[in-house]
Amino acid sequence: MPVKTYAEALCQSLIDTCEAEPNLIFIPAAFGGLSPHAASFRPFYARYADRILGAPIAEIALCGIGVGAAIGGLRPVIDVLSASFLYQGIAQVVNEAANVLYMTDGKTACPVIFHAMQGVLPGEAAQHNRCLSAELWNSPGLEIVLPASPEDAAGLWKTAVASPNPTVFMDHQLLMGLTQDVPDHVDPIPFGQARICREGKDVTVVATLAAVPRALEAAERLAREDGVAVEVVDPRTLVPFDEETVVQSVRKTGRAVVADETIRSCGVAAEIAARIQERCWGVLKAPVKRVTLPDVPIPFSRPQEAVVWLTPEKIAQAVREVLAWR
Amino acid sequence: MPVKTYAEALCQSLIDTCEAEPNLIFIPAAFGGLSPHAASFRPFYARYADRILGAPIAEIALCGIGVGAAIGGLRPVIDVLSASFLYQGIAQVVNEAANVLYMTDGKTACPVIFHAMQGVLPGEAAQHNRCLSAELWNSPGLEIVLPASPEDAAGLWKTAVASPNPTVFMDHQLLMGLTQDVPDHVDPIPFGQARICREGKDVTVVATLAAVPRALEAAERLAREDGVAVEVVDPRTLVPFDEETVVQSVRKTGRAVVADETIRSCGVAAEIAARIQERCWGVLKAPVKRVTLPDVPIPFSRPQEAVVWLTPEKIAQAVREVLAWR
Amino acid sequence: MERVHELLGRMLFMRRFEERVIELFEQEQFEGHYHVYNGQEATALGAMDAVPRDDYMYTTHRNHGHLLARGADPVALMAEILGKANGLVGGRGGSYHAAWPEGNVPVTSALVAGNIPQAAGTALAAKRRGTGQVVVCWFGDGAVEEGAFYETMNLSALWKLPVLYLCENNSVPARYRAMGQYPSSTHAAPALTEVVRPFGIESHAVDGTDYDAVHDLVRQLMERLHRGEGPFFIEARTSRWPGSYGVWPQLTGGRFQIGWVFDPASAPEVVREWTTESDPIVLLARRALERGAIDRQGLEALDREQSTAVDRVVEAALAAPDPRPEDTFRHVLR
Amino acid sequence: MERVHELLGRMLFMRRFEERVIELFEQEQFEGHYHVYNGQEATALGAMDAVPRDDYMYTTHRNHGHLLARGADPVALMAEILGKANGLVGGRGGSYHAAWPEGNVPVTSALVAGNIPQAAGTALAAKRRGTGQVVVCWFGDGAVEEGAFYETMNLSALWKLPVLYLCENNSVPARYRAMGQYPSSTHAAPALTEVVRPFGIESHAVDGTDYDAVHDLVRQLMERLHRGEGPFFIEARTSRWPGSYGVWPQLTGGRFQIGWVFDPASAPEVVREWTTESDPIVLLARRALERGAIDRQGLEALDREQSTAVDRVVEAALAAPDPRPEDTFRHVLR
Ligand SMILES: Cc1ncc(C[n+]2csc(CCOP(=O)(O)OP(=O)(O)O)c2C)c(N)n1
Ligand SMILES: Cc1ncc(C[n+]2csc(CCOP(=O)(O)OP(=O)(O)O)c2C)c(N)n1
Ligand SMILES: [Mg+2]
Ligand SMILES: [Mg+2]
Repeated sequence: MPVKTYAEALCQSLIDTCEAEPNLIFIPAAFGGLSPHAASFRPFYARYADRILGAPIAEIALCGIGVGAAIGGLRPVIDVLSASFLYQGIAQVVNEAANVLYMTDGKTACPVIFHAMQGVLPGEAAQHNRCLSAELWNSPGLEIVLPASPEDAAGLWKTAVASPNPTVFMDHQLLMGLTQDVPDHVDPIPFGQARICREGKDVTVVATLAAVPRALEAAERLAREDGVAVEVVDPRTLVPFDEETVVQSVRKTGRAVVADETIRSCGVAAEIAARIQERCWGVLKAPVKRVTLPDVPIPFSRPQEAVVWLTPEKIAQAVREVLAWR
Repeated sequence: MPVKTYAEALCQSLIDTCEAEPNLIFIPAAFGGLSPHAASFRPFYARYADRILGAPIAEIALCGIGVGAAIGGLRPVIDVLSASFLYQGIAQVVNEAANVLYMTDGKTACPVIFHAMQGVLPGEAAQHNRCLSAELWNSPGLEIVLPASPEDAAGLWKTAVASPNPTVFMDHQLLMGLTQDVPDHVDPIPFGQARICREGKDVTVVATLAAVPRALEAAERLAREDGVAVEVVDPRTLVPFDEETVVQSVRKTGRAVVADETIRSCGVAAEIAARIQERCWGVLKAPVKRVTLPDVPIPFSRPQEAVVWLTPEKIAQAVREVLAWR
Repeated sequence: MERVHELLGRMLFMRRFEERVIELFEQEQFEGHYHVYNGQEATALGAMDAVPRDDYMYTTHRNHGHLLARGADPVALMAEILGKANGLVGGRGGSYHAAWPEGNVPVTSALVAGNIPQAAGTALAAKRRGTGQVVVCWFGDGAVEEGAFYETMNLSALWKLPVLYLCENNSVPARYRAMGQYPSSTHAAPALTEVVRPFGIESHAVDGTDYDAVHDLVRQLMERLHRGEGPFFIEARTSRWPGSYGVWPQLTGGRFQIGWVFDPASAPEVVREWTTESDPIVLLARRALERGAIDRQGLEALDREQSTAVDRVVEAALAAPDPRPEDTFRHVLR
Repeated sequence: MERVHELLGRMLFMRRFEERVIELFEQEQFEGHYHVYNGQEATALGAMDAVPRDDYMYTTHRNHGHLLARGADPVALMAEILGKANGLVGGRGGSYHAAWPEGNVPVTSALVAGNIPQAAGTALAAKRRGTGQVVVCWFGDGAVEEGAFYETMNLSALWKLPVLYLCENNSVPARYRAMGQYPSSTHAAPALTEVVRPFGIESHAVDGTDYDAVHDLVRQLMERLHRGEGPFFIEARTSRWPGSYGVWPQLTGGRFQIGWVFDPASAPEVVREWTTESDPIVLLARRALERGAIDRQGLEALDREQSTAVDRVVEAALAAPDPRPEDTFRHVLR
């Protein structure tokens, strides 16, 4: 199997889905964002230029056009570039797209895909670093996809395109260069199936998106330095959420850490922690610990940015803390 | 002390603050919303018509004008009517107002108040019933005020007007008729001080806004029917959050239920539950239970609406469940 | 004669329908906010009679008239307003979100301007897929205050989308309805027709109380849209029904009396001026009477007929079954 | 002669400043996205020289030139870009959010059109409080695609707010700069000056490479704003510097060479056309040379002087202290 970057695997999946789905269009398309790996998407741009509509900076209209185009039979991908800009058009996402199927009693489907890059990037400061997973999860009616590996990006993308539901697909600029052996054509990966990225018996780390490789790094280090076996579970989609896999893992290990890049209060980790303590009561040997961004806007300067950054060290530290409980 | 409705107490506080703060203006003002108690605000409208600016339906501009007007030395209240409409202008709230002080290293203050009525109302269906507390709490830099009683409405309003920070003040249409003995002029109530609405030793119910009277009703019933002593704690402000009072109460009772009208996943109750289990590990005798809206858009029809509605019965049921754990 | 007779009948049906909606609300047969179409009947009928059934329609919070004019089953609409299982959208939406997916009214947003980009998106889909369909998008004058409107105008013009933007300005004082300009307290433009011009969108004003004027204009523009021209913008001007002044609709002045057509002075003062100058039913009936196209007896019979028809609609809707609580969690996702 | 000499010096300072910013980024002295002001120097200087210091200014992601023209300390600006403790806003904002609260540049949003309603709000405050201040609000042509812009234009016109909306259209091909109309791929209007007219907002276009033209226009409008007129809209047209075509700024063609003024053919091909037709420094220098207001030697000396000044700024900024990690949680709330 060829080694591919996340960007390359996703690019191939874009091509595959364009091939299979003539109604798939992109308004606009900015895969890879500012990353050097944006260049890896050139084969897609070259081959499917006719599927890409250039667009003004008009997030409300674009998100709403996605809703209407999906209703009208297209499979539109609305690319808002950075998740931060989704705030501009969010009414159309959380209060329109999310409600269409429900408000019509199942009669009108709205299979739009909202695409954004999410996650904290160096030097991007307060306004461009917003992570919206939690806001979206708080809005029933949306599927939320957070692919953390090349194969997941490719396989989940295929499922997103095939999905009859509004789907928010958020990749991460810092994952674009991640490599993995990936088959030339990846099979669709069903939503709602967590991936056990690493098995372990001592503690479960539930991690999403950029926190996944950082959790794996922490696990590696903890195995080496502390002889601790960490199980890393990536839910891959928040909606639907594979609670069973998470719960089973925690039932096995008895301890849990949740690592996710949204802001702490009412963030993704709060929800997962709340569910774990609800479902795993009695087997839990320690409180569920969260590793998140703190409740602070992201500062620009490096020394202050380093304080808020979600690092493997912080994950390892949290693991050590939950292990310290007897 | 005169008996006043929530609307009357808040109206008096609006008048008091206009009196004291000549820079306080309202863009526009729609206190009481569609409630019959909207009429109770007439004394305010009559007396301070010159402080109220009629405005087009333009939530983005209005929220942004609030930011700029606050920077320019006014104390603007931006009234978006229903919290649901805040989505239209939310970029200016969570990604502009919230960041001003931080991004300027403390140099520029932005004392804007965003006012909205929040909470589920009968027959308002999916789009008009959105509760945004969680989205806002997930955005550091905002104060969030949820007054649940006439006196709290009046006292917290005064603190909001005096606050140097951007503040989201959300009252609730269904609370407008609530009555209480309230002094003619209420003192400011500091942010970050929870109110113990009812003392009890068996279980703590943390409740916000419309869930507070419902929790009190549940507590009453549980006392009568089950002989159970429920302590009801209202944090009153989410930011700042009075974690100590909540933690102390749960340390005393050993059991906790959180009742809040935001949607379940990543909602306010998720955050409070996550914090309680983090802070009260060891003393907790049962998992923290959440009573929230389920992960579903609000249906219009009465029988389906009744399924999702946050009721005293559901709170009582949750209390019984946490008490069933040994 | 046939035509004006039929038309008056349809307008009276709408009026009686809305009166019953207000009464049903006051009888607590349903809860929640709602909006009635009184005074705009000629606009919806004039427009919808010119819009092929295959084309899409997007409506708003004030949708009853649009749906009736489009041909939706009145029982299903009333049942939706009452939150019944056989409502247009299963009681899920109520008055706010009444829609008719089977009739190409896919979904109804009740957020001001929420439907505007959606209409553009559906038009984009029709255009790219070559279905030949066009889209009619209703909204109120308030929507022209929202940024969503302008963003969508720009995109519609850039992409030449086949949409008819149908703005119902229901706040125009009677004397300004046929003129070029009028003052508005919430829009700086001298007339809403002006705001789309910089985008190169062709823009028309029409008296929304005049069925024929609306119909002719919409028919022409629909033909041109089907030929690939567009988008187009229409401002249909009507004057606010006094019962729609407050935050809740009110049967101000009581139910409409057909006698007001003949003796405007008999109308209660609160609605007299509006009835005389702005009620499309009165205006049309008077023209028909003048022309001899109908007589008082005929008009009264017509009104009785329509009132009875509406009574039957209400009966059927009230008798309809409620949605099942156990279905509450269906259709969050497919 | 004095004046053009000084003006050329200030433009060269800005140019050299931005070149060093690009180099510092490439040397990994700072991270994150950033935007440079090359090619728009005459606009900021022309405008800011006409704006009293007491008035407010709101800028954007492309703020370096605005801040320098406003008179912000270049060391503090460079320190901000580098994220230093003595940066204009303590290193909290970086290039995106550089602001100068002490100089009435209260805060900088880097979201397209984010600052537009804020400027209106500050103008409302000044007007209601009677401070006599007016507000200048910079934004790019992209902001005219956002709904926030239109909502704010409507409110500004309704409330007659004292704001000068200064739209820098930096995407106009050279030959269209002085003409009425030009094509844009992302706006349907034949010219951006048109879009505010329906709101009754007075609108002007100006060649943004021409200091005097910008200065005269802004001066006139500022006077009128201070007399209570307004709001006003200006479209300042410049042509995109080739180094700003990509997503990251690039020193395309290398550092600007003063020799290109005298021998345009010596400029690398990638910047030659732009240098000849659109670089405000070259255009001004050539006019000054023709008039004999400066000579080659003088120009070269000026450039060396400014380059050295910028070198000193960079040195000072690089030597500045970092913000303290323990202050990270300060100023979330007051
Ligand atoms: C985004 C948004 N803001 C505010 C509201 C509240 N609201 C409902 S109807 C209405 C007035 C709409 O006026 P217009 O568009 O002229 O329609 P009309 O009711 O006159 O038919 C408002 C402000 C809303 N539904 N959506
Ligand atoms: C709301 C929002 N959407 C998208 C972006 C990403 N973005 C940054 S600069 C830019 C282009 C802005 O163009 P223009 O306003 O003409 O300014 P210029 O960069 O040309 O000076 C875009 C789309 C953003 N910052 N904010
Ligand atoms: Mg209207
Ligand atoms: Mg530009």
